[in-house]
Amino acid sequence: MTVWLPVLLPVLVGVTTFLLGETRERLRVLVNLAGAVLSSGVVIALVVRAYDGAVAGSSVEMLPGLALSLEADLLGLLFSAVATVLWAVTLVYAFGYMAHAENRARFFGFFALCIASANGVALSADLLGLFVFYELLTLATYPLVVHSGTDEALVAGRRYLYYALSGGAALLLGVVWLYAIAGTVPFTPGGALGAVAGRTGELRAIFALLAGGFGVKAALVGLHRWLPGAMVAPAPVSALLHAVAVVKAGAFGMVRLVNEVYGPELATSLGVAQPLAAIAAITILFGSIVALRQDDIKRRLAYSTIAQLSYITLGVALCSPLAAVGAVAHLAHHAVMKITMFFSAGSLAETHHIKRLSALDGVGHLMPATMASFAAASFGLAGIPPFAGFFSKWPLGAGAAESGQVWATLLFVTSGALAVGYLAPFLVRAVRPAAAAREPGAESDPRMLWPIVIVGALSLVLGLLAGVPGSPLDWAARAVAPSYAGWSPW
Amino acid sequence: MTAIWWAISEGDTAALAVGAPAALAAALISLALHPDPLPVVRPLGLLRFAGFFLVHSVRGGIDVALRALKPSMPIDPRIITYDLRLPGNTARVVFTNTLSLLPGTLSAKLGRDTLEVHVLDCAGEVTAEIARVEDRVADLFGVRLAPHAGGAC
Amino acid sequence: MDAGGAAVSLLFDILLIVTLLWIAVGALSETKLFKSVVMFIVFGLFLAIAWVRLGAPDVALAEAAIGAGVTGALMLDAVGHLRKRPTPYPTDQREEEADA
Amino acid sequence: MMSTLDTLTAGIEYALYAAGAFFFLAGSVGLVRFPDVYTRLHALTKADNLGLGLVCLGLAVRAGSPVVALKLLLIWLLVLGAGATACYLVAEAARAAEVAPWTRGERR
Amino acid sequence: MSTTVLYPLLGAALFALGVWGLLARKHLIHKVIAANFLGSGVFLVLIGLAGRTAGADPDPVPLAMVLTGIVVTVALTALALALIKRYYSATGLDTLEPAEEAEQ
Amino acid sequence: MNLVAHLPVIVIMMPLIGASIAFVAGPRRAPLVTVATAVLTIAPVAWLGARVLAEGPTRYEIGGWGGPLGIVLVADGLSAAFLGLVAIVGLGVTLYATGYYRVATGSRPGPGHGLYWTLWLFMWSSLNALLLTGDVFNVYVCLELVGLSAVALVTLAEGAEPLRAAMRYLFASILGAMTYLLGVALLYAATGVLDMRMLADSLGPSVAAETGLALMVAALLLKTALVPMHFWLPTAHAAAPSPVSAALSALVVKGSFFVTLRLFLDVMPAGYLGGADVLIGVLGAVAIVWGSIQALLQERIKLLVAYSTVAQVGYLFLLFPLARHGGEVLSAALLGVLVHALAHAFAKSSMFLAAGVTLKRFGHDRIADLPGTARRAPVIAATFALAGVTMMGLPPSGGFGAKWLIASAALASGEWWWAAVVLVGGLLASAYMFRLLAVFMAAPGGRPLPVGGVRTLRTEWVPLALAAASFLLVLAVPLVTRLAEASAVVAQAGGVVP
Amino acid sequence: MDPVLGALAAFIMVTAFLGILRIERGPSGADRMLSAMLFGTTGVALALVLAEAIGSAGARDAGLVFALLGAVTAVAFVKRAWRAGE
Repeated sequence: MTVWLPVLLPVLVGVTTFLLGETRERLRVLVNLAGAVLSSGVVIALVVRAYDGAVAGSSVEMLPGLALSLEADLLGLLFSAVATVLWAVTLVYAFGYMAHAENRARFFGFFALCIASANGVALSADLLGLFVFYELLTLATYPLVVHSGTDEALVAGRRYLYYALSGGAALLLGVVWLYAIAGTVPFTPGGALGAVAGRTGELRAIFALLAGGFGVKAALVGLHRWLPGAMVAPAPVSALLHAVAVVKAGAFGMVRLVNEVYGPELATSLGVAQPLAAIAAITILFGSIVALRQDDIKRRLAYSTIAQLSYITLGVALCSPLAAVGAVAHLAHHAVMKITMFFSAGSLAETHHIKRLSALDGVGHLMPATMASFAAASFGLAGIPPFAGFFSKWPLGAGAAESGQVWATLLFVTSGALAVGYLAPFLVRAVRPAAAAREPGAESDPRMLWPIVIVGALSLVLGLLAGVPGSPLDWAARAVAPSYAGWSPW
Repeated sequence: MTAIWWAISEGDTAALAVGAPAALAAALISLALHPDPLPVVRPLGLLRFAGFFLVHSVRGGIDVALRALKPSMPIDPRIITYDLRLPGNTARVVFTNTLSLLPGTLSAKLGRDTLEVHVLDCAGEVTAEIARVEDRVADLFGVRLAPHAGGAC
Repeated sequence: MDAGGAAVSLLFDILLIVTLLWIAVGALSETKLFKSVVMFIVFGLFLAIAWVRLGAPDVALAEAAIGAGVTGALMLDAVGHLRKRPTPYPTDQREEEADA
Repeated sequence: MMSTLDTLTAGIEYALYAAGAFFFLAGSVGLVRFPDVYTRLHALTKADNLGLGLVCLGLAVRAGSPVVALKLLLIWLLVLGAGATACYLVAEAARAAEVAPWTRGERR
Repeated sequence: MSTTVLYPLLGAALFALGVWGLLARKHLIHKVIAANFLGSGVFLVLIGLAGRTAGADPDPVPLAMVLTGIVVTVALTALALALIKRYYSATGLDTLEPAEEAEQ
Repeated sequence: MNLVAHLPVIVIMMPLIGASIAFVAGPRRAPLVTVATAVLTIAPVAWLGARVLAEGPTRYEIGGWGGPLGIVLVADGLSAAFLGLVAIVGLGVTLYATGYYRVATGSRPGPGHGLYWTLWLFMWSSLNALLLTGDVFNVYVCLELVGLSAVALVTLAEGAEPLRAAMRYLFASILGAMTYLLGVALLYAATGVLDMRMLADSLGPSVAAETGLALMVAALLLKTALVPMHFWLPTAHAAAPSPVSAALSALVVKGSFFVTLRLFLDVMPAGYLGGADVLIGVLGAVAIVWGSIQALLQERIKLLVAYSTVAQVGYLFLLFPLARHGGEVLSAALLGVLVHALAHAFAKSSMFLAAGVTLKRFGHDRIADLPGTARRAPVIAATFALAGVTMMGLPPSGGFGAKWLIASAALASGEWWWAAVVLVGGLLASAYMFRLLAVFMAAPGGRPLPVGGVRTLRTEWVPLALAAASFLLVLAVPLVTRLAEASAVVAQAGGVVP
Repeated sequence: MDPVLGALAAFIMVTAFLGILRIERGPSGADRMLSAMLFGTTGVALALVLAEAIGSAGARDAGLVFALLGAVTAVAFVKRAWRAGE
């Protein structure tokens, strides 16, 4: 039953928050923090057990012959841990950021429900469960996207829904279809479709449906259009949900799909992995190039997200073990780095009303700690050692080369250069002397500052400790290895 | 009333078992609801009235049938006002209805003490005819009326 | 049943059926409301005859009493009502939810 | 086998039918030909009721059962009563509505 | 003989007439009349098809059905007429449609 | 006296007796009587359901007659499921109505308020009878009684529009009932029986019988408002007072669908009325799309919800083309449709009831003028959100369970297009539901919302509870499965588990 | 069916049929009502004749009701529907 706790605890927190109402501020903070810490503790405990090889699982019958099953395997726990731990950090930031906002009960309630859904996505033992929580995630996110209630937010929310629900429908059709021909499909490293591998036509169609469904949240090019608009949400939402939970749910789904439903082998032999890789490659280039031209800070970061997410998709679609390890590690690394950036962007906007790159001049002097953290994250994202990003990009590139797909290696290098291109201006402008005198506001509220510093530091620390057992890289290697029979990272 | 029910059910004794109490009850209820004492109908008067009525209704039918079928359609209708001599509502209603069934006359409006009568052909001694009918109805209820003054149409 | 009887009953049936149909069509195609209603009542009476003809006197009874009688009376009442000048509600056509 | 008596009853019966039919026809013709409501009411109440009476009589002869005959008589009386009442009501309503009676010399 | 064929046919014709009247005639009273024809048509089919002629062993089932049907029809007619009266009082209309056009 | 033998009669009589008492009790005490009746009715319904589960389908011959003229009641899993639905939603609606029609001393009593209780309980009784009756003629009588009381209930709302809607409803109802009866006439002429079980045994190839059944089915489709015979529904359901709308949309429509189900699955032999099942399925698909698009275009909440009924009813009819395949496809589809009927009933009633509160509190239900509702009336917004999730068929709601089952039955049968229809329907439902929810979430924009009416526990939390029930219906699926297994048809099909 | 009775019934029906002309011509509501009343009387006759022809005693009861019907509709007409100058 422990495996349900990462889902149920946040649900409990969410419902309690709704019921407490708008005015019980202290109790709300207490409940949310306690919930986040407790959930993190549970996840960590599960991780420890999983490292020992004990995989906790549990299932509840939902429809006749159809159960909702959870399983705490390493891959799932990686995503779950990222989401849960960062939830705790983000909560602190959000208490500062939302201090004067309206409808806080609603905000924090849905926030917790989002985490619950993300954990459900992470820990689902089969496609059905994944789908169920994937849809719940959509529902729980919507109120956060439209939180401000402005026309802009409503438009963005509508677009988000159109994309997410259409993706969900494709996913549902794919899942039902797959279940109709193959029965329940539990995630099995290396693939679970051996018995029906002969039905190539149907399997290809199903793959297209499923990849399309996940591709919406993973923001593959063409399906990405909801993401930049959704940045109108409050900064903590953008940070946690669009850098961590929501988009990662899509990318995570891709990993599960390729590695543990079809299996790299079948995906390659069916000829479905290659087109996916191509689309991901195009997305990387597209996102990076468009990001170069954005002046709005959050939009620039959003396009950066589009590009970086496709690293993960491309990584698994290459069907090379090393690349897959890089992809899974990037899931965690990118989360840490991107959340730092969004937090910083939020602080800039909230404390100094800076929303555009062009208005950033000299801000480094005002907010040195914030901008230093931002810098750490930027280095990581650009793939500069020893920051965390390097340790996902390296295996990605190496894996691509190893499997003879050198074009992908070149692509990673190119996109690294492009990342430098769209991130460097932040740092350059930050250290420039200010064009106009700024009020001496300095750093933001400590509740916002400290989380930034912590996640910024993590961008470096995770890189430095990449070789240690338990680091995301090590973790990813252990999670991916079973999918590639006969391959070992050691 | 029970006898009527017997006829209606065509001699079915089973129906009588239902009908008799019902008829009795209906009679009692109608008595209870009726505030005026019912005028007593005299059996002999009834017999005489029936004979008179039958003969005249046949005459009435023939009369109107001929008028309707003759190509010239000999009618000369008029509405006349007749002064009632009969006392009592029941008697008056019986009179009014009887009059409608008899040759050439049709009750149109029962006033306080007058009756508007539509006559089909104003030619003959219509008022006297009406008065004769009124006498017959009076006889039915055992009432004696002052002779009618008579009068033309 | 002899031939003459059959012929006569066929004649009667056809006569009745044609009459019924004619009245029914008349009642529906008539633009004058009152005419329609009278035709409807007449239709009910003829239909009762048809029931008698079909050997269903109980139905005839019901048809005459309520099919033509009660319904006819109700319709006459409605037609009378529809001649009166209407007294419309206030223009507000919302449902009653607006609490007093 | 038809006895003379039967023939006689049948003859009477048919004669009564014929007479009844005649009066029904006359009533209907009157209803169509007569010029106004009041005169038409005359046709309706008198001719048709007589026609019905004759038909009832014919049927009573045919049935030969006193109970049925009594019932037919009752029905006829009921029709008479109802007819007369209805007739009066219509006439009164026509008066109240000031429907002018047709008089000789007027064209329809 | 003729009863089992002719009267069901009459019933069918009346039913068709009723459907037409219910859908095509605008005036509400006409619709009510049409609805009654609809019922009459059905009842004729019921009794007619049961083939109940004089002397035959009476089948009580269609009779019971028709009697029930007549009562129900009268109830519906009464309700419809009551509604029509209320509707007319409220709007001065005796049809459904023109008001709709005005509304839009 | 053996109480058990009379259970179905008790189920029917309980609301009827309640109706009489409510009529006599007068508007002041009628609400209490109605609540008591609603609570008391649950017991025999549950008992009946338990007996069906324990002993399978049971026939009750009232007065021990049987035969063509006696009244035969049949209780099987299917009827028990629908009876339970009527009882639970009925209780919710009743509780809500007591808040909605508060008997405010001194204030003007609501129009028709006194009659509401009687008519509602009468309709309830008729519905129960419809769900239990075992012969096709009594179905007609019950349909008429339900229709009669439903129309009368619609007219309890004030103003001309409800009257117009009620008349349209009434004429459609008459047309349907008469067409149905014509079908019964032909069927009886062809077979000489009315009892459903005897019909199932005696149906052979016969033009008259097929025509009769076709007419009956067509009439039932009209009553269930299957496109294009839905024209009467939206106005009637939208114009009625909200407790009435809820009962109509959630329960009454299901009644005629239930009979359709009976005819197709229990009475007709397989392959009877060839092609009709596919045609009905196609109409169902059209209904889903057309009704959803109409819902998307509506300006008022109640109309939106009403058109949503037109769409959701379409799902029910996807069963028939799938049922042809028999076996597991039939079992899955039947279970799916059953779950859908239940989920939709809960969700739809909650939405209509919540719409009623919206009207009471804000004085109107124009969607465009309700921004900020999520803040001013979070319970209402939450109700629409939860019910909306069921409408959309998103997991883990009851609607999801239904759509999953229907879609997997479709895919298992090889006719994937029905599954596609289910998905498109879900998307369209999301579109119209989120159009509403988005407005609720919007900032009030400085326009103060008029706040009137009184918030009561009953008027706000009962709809929420019903919505939550629809959301959590998956939990009841095992019970529904067992009930479906205890219905006559599935016994033939061989188990319900897919 | 006895031919004589059948013919009689048919003849009565024809006369009743004539009455429809009055519905057509009007001119007033009262005139049209007269047709309905005509059918009341002829209806009784028809019912009684048919009762004899078919041998169904129950049909005579129907005749009884016809008799009342004319009065009922007339009352309804006069009390509810009558308006001058139609």
